[in-house]
Amino acid sequence: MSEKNTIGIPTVEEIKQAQIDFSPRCTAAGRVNDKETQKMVDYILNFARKHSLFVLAYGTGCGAIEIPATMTSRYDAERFGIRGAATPRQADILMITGYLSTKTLKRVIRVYEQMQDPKYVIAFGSCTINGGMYFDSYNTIKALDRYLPVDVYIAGCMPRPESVIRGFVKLQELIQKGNAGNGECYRENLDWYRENQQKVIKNWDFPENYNW
Amino acid sequence: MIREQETTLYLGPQHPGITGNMMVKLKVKGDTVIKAETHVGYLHRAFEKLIENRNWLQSFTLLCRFCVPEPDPMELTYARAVEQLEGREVPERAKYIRTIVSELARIQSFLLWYGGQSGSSGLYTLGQWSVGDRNYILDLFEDLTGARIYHMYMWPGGVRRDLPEGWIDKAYKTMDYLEKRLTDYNQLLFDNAIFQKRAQGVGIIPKDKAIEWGVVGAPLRGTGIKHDVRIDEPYEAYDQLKFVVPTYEGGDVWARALVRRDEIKQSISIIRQALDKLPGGSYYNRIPNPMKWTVPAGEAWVKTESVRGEIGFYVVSDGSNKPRRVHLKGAAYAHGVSVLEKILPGQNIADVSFILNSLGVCPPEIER
Amino acid sequence: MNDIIFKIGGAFLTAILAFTVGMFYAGLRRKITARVQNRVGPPIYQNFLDLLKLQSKRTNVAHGFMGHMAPIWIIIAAMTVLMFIPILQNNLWFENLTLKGDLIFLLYMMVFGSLGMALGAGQTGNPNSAIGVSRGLSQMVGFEIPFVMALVALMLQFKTTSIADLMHFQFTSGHWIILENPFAFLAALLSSLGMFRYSPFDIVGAPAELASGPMSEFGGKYLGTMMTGGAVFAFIKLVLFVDLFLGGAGNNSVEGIMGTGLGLLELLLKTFLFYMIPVFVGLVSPRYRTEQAIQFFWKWPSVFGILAILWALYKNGTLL
Amino acid sequence: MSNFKKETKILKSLKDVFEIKGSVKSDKRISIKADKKNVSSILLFLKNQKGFIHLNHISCVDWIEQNEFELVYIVWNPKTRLTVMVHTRIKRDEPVMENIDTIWDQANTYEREFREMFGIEFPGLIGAKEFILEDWDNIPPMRKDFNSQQYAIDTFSTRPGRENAQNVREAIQKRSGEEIPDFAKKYSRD
Repeated sequence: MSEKNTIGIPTVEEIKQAQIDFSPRCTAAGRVNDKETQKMVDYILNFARKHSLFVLAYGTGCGAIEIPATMTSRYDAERFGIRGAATPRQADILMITGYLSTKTLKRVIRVYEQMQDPKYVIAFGSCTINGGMYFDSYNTIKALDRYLPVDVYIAGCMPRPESVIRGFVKLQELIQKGNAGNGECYRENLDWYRENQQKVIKNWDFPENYNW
Repeated sequence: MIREQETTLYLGPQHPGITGNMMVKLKVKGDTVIKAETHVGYLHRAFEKLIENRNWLQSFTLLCRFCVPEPDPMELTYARAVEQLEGREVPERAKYIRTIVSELARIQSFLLWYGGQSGSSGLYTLGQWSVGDRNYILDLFEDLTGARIYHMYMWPGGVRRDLPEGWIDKAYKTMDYLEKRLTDYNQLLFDNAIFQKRAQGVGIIPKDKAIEWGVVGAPLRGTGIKHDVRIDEPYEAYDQLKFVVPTYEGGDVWARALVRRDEIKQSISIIRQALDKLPGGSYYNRIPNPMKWTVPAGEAWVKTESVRGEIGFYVVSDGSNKPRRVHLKGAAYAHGVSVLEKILPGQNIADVSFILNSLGVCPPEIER
Repeated sequence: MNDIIFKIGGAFLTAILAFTVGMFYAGLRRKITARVQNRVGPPIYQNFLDLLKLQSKRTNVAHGFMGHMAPIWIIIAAMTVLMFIPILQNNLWFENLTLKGDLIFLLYMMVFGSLGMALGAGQTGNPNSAIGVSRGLSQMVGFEIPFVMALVALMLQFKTTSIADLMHFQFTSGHWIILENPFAFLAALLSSLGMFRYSPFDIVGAPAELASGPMSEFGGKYLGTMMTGGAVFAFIKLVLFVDLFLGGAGNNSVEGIMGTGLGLLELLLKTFLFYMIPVFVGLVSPRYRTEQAIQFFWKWPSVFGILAILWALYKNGTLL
Repeated sequence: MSNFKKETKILKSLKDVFEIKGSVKSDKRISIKADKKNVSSILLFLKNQKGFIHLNHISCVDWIEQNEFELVYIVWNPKTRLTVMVHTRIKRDEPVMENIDTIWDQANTYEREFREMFGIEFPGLIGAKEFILEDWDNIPPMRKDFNSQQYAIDTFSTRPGRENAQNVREAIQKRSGEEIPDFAKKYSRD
C-alpha cells in the first residue's frame, strides 16, 4: 500500500507533532491499605463494591443503544449487581458509551467530579480508545484517558452485550484486587488533566478548586 | 410556596428521562411547563463533513450511525439516492430482501419504543419484556449481516449477501413468536387504566397545523392525516404488498401509541407477505471498484418511512468519487426542536419525557 | 428490674429484626420483579451489599447542616416509630413500648421522617429535589386522609387508641379486624399503596421525571443511611398493618423460645403476603401524575373510609 | 415520460409569475432555479396558492469553485404529493439570505444550523447563536475550505498506533508482549 489512502490518514510526523505524554500512571497509595490488620476489611469492602455497581444513566454516545439490551431480560446485568443510578451522586460507574463531542466532554467532566469515591470509568467502544471512525472529526475527542482516568476499555463498534458484561467482570476483578477507582489519582494529577481538558474546552468556567 | 415559584429545570443531558444525549431546558411553574427550549449538539460528530472526505461506499459506515435506534432506513435511503443518481437497477430479489430488512428494523425500533414509552411512565416490566424480545430480531440481523446494530447491508445495486440457509424459517418463527407476545404487551399497556389516563389528552398536536409544522410519521397519523411514504411514493417492493396505514384521531400521546400498536402488526404482515413472495435470482448488481467508483453529477432527494417518520436524504454529486454533499432530514429534526417547543408549554413536567418518547425524538438525527 | 432488661434487650432485637427483614424484603422485591420481567435478577442479599458499598464510599459531599441531618432524622424517626409498634403479642421481648393512645402518636411520627427528608432536600438546592418534596407532601395529603379515616373507624369501633388493645381483642375474640370492619381494611390497603411509594405512586422519586427527586443530591453514606431508614419504615408499615387488620402475630400458646420463633414465623408469613400486594400492583402499573394520584386517594379509598366509620358506628350501636 | 401533467402545470404557473428556470426532474419532482430575492415570494406563492404547505427540507451546498453557496428549499404538497425543489445561489463573500421562518416556523431550526455551520446570515433570525457547536472559534466547519482533519490533529491528542494501516495484532504484541494465538496467525498480513 504505497499509494495514499483515499481518506488521507495522517503521517507519523504529523501525529507526533500533536503528541503528548501518556496518561499518568497512578500510584496505589490511598487505594490499597498496607496494614496487615486492614486486609480483611479491605477484602470485605471490595467484595461489596464489586457486587454493587451503580451505573450512571448517561448515554453519552451511540453505544447507549446496547445498554438497554444489556440491562434487560436476555443479558440481565442486574444479576451481577449492576443497576442504573439516576444522579451522579449515587453512581459508582461513569460509562462513556462511545465518542465524546467536546460539548459533552465538558458535562462529563462535571459529572465525573460530582461522583463519590471510589468511582470507576468504563470507556465503551473503539472511538473512546483512539477516535475510531471519527479520527478526522473536528468535534470529537480521540483518546479518553487524556481527560479522565479510565479503568476498563471495551473495544468494538458497537461492543456486543456479551463484551459489555465481560468489561464489567473485568472491572470486578480489578476492584477485588484493589486496583480500580482512580478518583484519588485524578485529584493527584489534576493539573495534568486540567491542562488537557482546557486545551479542548475553550470557554473554561469550572470552579477553581476540585472541591465538589 | 414552592408551587408559585418559577424554576428552571434542566432535563438532561444527564437525566434518565431524556431520549438520548440532549437537553430540554424547561421553565416550570409548580408542575406546569411554561416554556421549553431544546438544546442539542452533544452528539455532533460532523458526519456530513466527514462523508465529504470518504468515497461513496465508505460513507456507509458513517451513515448508519446517524440514528442509533434505527440505522437501516438511513442505509436504504442513501443507497436509493445513489442508485437514482447513477441510474443503477436493483434486482427484484434484492428489493424484497430490502423490504424485509427495513420492516424488521421497524419492528425492533417499535419494540424499543414500547420500552421507552412505558419506561417513561414508570411501567418497567413492559420495557424489560419488549427490549428483551427485541434480541430475537437482532439475532435475525446477525444471521443475515453479521452485526446486531449497524449492518451496512443495503448497498447501491442490491444487498451485500443473500439470505443464509434456514433464515426464512427462522424469520417465520420469530414473527409467530412476536405476534404471540404482542397480545401480552398490548394487554399490559393499552388495557391499563392508568396508562390511558396518562396518555389521553396529553401532548396534543392540532390537526390543522400538523403538516405545516413539519410533523411526519406516526405523530401525523395520530392526528388523523393519512400520509406514509410507503404509499405516497412506493419504493422497493411496497407497491406489490398489501398493507394498511392506520390513522387515529386526537393527536395526543394515546393516538400515537395506538398508531404504533397497529403499525407493528402491519410490519409483521408485510414481512410474512414478502417472505411468501420472495423471488429468486440475483441479489446484487455489482458496483465497480469502490475506490475508483464515480457517480454522475446531479442531485437526488429520496424519502423513506422510518419509525419516527419520514426521513430524507439530499445527495449531491459533482461527478467525483466522493459525495459533494449528503444532507439528512430526520423526522426528529422538526419533532425534536420546533414541534416540541410548541407543544410542551402547558404540560405537566411528568409528561415531558412521555411526550419526548411518543414523538420519537432522536437527538443524533438533529445534530448529526 | 427484669422488665427493664427485657425492654432494652427487646428494643435491640426489634431494631435488628426490622433492619434485617426490611432489607431482605427489598431484595426479595427486586428478585420477584426480575422474575416477572423474565430475568434472573440479583441475589436476595443484594441490598446488604449495596448498603455496605454505600457506607464504604470514601468521599461524601454535604450540603449544609440540614443536608447532613436529613438521613439521621429519618433513622431517628424510623427507630422511634419502631419502638411503639408491638411486634409480637404476649411476648416479653417484642412487646416494646405500649401506651395508651399510641395509634394517634404513630400517625404523627410516621410523617416525621418525610419531614426530615423534605428539609434536607430543600437545602441541597437541586430543583428536582424541591419539586420532588412538593410532590411528596401533596401525595401525603392524599393518602393520609383515607388512612386516618380507617384508623378513626377502628378507634370508634373498639373504643381504644392502643395497638396492643386491638391486637388483644383479635387474639381473644378470634376475629380478625379485616372481617370485623372490611371497609377500614380496604381504605387502609389502598392508602398503603401510596405509603410504599411503589408504582403507580412513585411520583416522588420518579426517575424519568425528576432524576431521583429528593434523593438527587444524596450519595454515599447519606444514601446508605436513607436506605436503612427506608427498609425499617417498610417493616414498620407491614407490621402495623398485620397488627391492626390481620390479627397480629405470636398468638400461640407455645411457651418459651419456640413460641417466639413460631410467632416470628407467623409474622414473616403475614407481612410477606401483605407486602406482595403493593409489589405486584407496582409491577403492572405505570405512574400516576401528582394530581391524578391525589384524585385517586380522594375517590374510592375515601369512600371506603367513610363507609368504615359508618360501619364502626353501626357496629358500635351509636348509629341507628 | 410524457404524462407529467400535474408537474408541468405547476411549473408553468410558476413560470408565469416569476422569472425562473426549471424542469421536471422525474416523477413528482420539480426542480426550479430562482434568484435569491425571489425565493421567499416563490415559497409563499407555493404555500398559499398551490398547497405546498409542508416544508420538507432546506439544504445548503458549498460550491467553493464558483465561490457560491447553493440553498435548496424542498416543499411538498400533501394533496397532489408533488415536491418542488427551489434552488438559489448566494455569494460566498456576502453570505446573506432572506429569513423565511415567518412562513414556516421550523425553518428557524435550519437557519440557525446554517448560520453556525456555513456562516450564512439570516437577518432577523431569533434564537440562540450556538445551536450545535459550543465556543467555536474557527471558520464555520461545514465550509469546504475548513480542513477537519488538520483541525483534529492540531486540537486533539491522538494515541500513537494509528499512523499507518498497520497490523493491529502485531502492534499489540509489540507493545504489551501478548501472544498471538495460533488460530489467529494465519489471518496475519504477512
